[in-house]
Amino acid sequence: MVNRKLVGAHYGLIDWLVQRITGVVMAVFTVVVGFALSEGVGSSYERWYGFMSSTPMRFISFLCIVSLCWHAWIGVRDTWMDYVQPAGIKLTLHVLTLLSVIGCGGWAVQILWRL
Amino acid sequence: MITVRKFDAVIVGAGGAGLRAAIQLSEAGLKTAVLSKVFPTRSHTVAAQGGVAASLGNSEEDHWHWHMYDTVKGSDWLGDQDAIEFMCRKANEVVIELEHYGMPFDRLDNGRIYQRPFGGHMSNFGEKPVRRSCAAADRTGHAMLHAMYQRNIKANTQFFVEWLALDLIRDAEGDVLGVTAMEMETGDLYAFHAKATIFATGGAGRIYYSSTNAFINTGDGAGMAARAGIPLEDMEFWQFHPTGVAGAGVLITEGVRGEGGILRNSQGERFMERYAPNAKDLASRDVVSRAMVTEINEGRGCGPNKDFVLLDITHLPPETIMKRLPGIHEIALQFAGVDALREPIPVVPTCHYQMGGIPTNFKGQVVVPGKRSQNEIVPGFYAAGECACASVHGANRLGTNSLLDLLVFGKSAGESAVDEMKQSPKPHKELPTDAFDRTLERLNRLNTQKDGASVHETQLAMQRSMQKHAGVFRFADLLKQGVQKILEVQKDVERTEIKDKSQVFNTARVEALELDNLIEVAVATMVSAEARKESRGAHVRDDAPDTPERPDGRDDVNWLKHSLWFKDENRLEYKSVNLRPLTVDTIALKKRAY
Amino acid sequence: MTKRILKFNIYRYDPDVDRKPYLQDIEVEVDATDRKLLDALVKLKAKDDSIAFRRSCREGVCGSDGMNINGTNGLACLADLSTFPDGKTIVLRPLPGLPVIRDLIVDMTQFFKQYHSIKPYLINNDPLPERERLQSPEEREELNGLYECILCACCSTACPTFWWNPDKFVGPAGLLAAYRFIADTRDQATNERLDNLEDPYRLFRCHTIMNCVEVCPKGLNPTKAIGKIKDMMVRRII
Amino acid sequence: MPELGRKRPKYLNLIKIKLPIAGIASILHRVSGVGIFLMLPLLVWLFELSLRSPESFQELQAVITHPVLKLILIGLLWSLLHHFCMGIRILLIDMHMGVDKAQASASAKMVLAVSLPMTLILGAKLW
Repeated sequence: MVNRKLVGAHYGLIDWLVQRITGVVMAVFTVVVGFALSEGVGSSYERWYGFMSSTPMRFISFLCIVSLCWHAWIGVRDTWMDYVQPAGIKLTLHVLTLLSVIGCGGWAVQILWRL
Repeated sequence: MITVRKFDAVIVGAGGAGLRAAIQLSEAGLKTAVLSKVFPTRSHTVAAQGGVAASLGNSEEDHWHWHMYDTVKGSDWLGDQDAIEFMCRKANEVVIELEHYGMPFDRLDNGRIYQRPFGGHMSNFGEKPVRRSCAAADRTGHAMLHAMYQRNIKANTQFFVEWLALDLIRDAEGDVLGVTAMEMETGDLYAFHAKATIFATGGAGRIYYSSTNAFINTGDGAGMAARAGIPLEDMEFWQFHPTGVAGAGVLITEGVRGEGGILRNSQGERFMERYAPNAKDLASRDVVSRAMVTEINEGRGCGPNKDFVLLDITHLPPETIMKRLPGIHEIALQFAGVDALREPIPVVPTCHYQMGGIPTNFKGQVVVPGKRSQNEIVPGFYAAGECACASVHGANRLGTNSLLDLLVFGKSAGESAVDEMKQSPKPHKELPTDAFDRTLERLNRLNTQKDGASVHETQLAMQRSMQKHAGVFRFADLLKQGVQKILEVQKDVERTEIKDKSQVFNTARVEALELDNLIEVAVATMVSAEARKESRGAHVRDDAPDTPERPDGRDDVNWLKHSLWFKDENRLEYKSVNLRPLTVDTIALKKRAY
Repeated sequence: MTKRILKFNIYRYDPDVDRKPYLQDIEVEVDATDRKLLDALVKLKAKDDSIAFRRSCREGVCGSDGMNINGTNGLACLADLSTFPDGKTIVLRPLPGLPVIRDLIVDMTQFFKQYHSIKPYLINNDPLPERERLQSPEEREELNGLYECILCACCSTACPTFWWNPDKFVGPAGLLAAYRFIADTRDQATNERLDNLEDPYRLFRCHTIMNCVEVCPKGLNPTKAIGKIKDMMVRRII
Repeated sequence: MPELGRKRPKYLNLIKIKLPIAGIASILHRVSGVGIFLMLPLLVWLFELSLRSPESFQELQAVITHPVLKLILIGLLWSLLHHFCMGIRILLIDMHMGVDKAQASASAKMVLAVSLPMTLILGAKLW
């Protein structure tokens, strides 16, 4: 096979935008939860459970989990793209990253689901 | 071992003139090689600041005929009027072309190219200053060089970057068949065998100790031509730019005075009012430089040693300075340690431009005296830009005419080469058997030299001699001594020794080879200057004083002629100045006053 | 004249004799007329003519003498000798990440390849007008901070992303040039130019590290230009 | 013309090349991001413990008293804080705020000046 430097995959912009949007979602979630914790919602199981199982919290928690996974996928893949050159290793790392992100995300959503 | 490569044309030098010629050849589809000892955008055109002249008339009425008049007058009538007419008529065309290439000229409110006044540029045949210099802030050369390099990328020009041309190849009939060159990265030798050889190697300002010129301005084209038996024309005429940063030599554009800057002596006096009551600070460069040196010599210089004057722009609005002269603000800060918004800049006249060079006609063809005429074409050889002498600058160049020169004559040299090859297609002439001898001899000598002279020391000795013996003012006795001195330095140049004999990117070897070129220019300058017993333009002698018959020491009876210096026996010949323009009337001889 | 001795620690490598690069200690005496690092280097070369470095204009407009000075990229001709503390060794190394040809001279092929890849020339297919194309002073002002680049490569070779992917990432200098043409009202190839860059490597490897802005000897800001390209790309899809 | 196959050295000694403050903040953004990614399973597990039942909530309180986990959590805390602050800085720069050289290094300093003391304060509380 001819070994050319290949560029021109048109997902750069979308990934970049997604990274910003998911970042904002997580920032909002972080501020909300941080504020709630400072108000003492973490003092007992009941308060914590009550806080997290409210509909608005379940909604933004779900958004945050999706955002986190998407953000992590792009961010970590970016890291491999920067430092890893051989295509085979790079692809393997991408797949492993994707799988672990989906795994963690699924698990977290399932926790939310049961609330 | 020398590898031969064949091209239709080889251009030596990738500054303004070389790149402009290359556009012409590449766009005509000819197989062209452009050799440059530095990456093209590092050529010295990049340092030009103030602008390029063209009578576009964007701000006020202007006409190429007025521009022509100013140029002839600026040249102190030594310029050839056919070439000057050609250049001034072509100015608008080549500047507009540049704009079309993408050059980021500054703009007027109506969207047209911004123009500023410059020294010696007047309207209505010398009446009052006119805005003729087309500028991109104070980075015109940079903007221009990059725009032309970019156009060459578009045209797919083949560059040989960091290749040093060594010698011209001529056959027994005198035809030029190309050059030998060294690839600096490997030290390997090549010959570029071509039907057209275009020299655009720039000037040799480094012959002087104090110079606005880059390290690379070593007169390579002039040196190669001189060694190959081509004479050098009018080499006694060197322009000292009035405003080089004192001590550092870095250029401060005349555009500063165009925007309203004023020169002052230690008493704070605007002394140019005395020397040029009409044009004042915007008189021609030779006039301003001499005025400055006179002020310094008469004890009105500034600083602890009273050895510079001040360029003052503190009265200009800061917005104007930051918009029109941002680079100058930076340079003053970097090299003079002053904030030009608040303090004046210390300046001295500094060697800037070589008016003379390889003799050409207005088509960029190299011409030498022969049996039939004093301007016989050397087949296959062209030159343009500072290395050439068309001659449009004569005894003194007007500011902004250098960028115009390289555009007009870069283009015309390219066009002439294209026409020649298209109209009478011929195969490559065979290379003579001794084509590489001179190059091999030089390199061999350098590689085997024992107990020789240091390149650095020898170059310094040359620069100091030039500075002392052929400066802003010239003295008969100093010139005479100068000739002896420079010939002694030349002997040292013939036995320079480098310690480093390696192959890969040996910059010591490059510098030694460059010195071979510099010394040819230095000798040509000193010998021509010693011989010219008059004052004209930039060449002003103590023994040619101002008299009624010879105003300002100019002697049109005996010296209205071009010098031609031949390396062979240090011989001088002269040829007449062409006073006949192409279509208009001769601009008659007159005393030059601003 | 105040003279002083400068101590240097210089990266040396001559492929003909050296199997590996090494650092050489060398001293040189300078006087009051030597103001810039380049002046000292010229003196050094007079002492040992085998030291190789590029230089030309000595006033910061040609971009030849970019090098790594005490760990930071810069131009030798603009580095003021007075800013180096007395007695402290000045460490000079080639621009990082590019193949070294010899001593302080690096092979810039890759850098220029990236510059060429953004089609650094005006594209306008309208019939040529007889006079200049018009542009208002405000439109022209858009090019300030973009066209002044001297291609010295200080920025790109200070960019970690360019170190890892010099063949795929255009680098700050190239991207600045790309925006120079996008921003030019006379250029008509904006869409093609954006297409050319809309790739995870060519433009989007930029992680806003901003080392480029830190080292640019002309005070230019490639990050700002890159941000504006991204803006245009976003505006194009919404 | 570079000779094919000729191997030239490159100078790329990351210890000797000076990284400006903005560069330091930037590489820490990446380090913290990767750190959070690696700790994701742990985070999800702690999240589950906190919500599954009152018993698991108690278990969580016990688990996080373990010194090793405490250290990890402090590391994670720093990662979150730094990534959060730096993320906001990057968003601002994306919106063309603080893109100038001086502002960019000032904001990088600010990120460090917020994330490090905050980690210390919150970390001390946690401990």
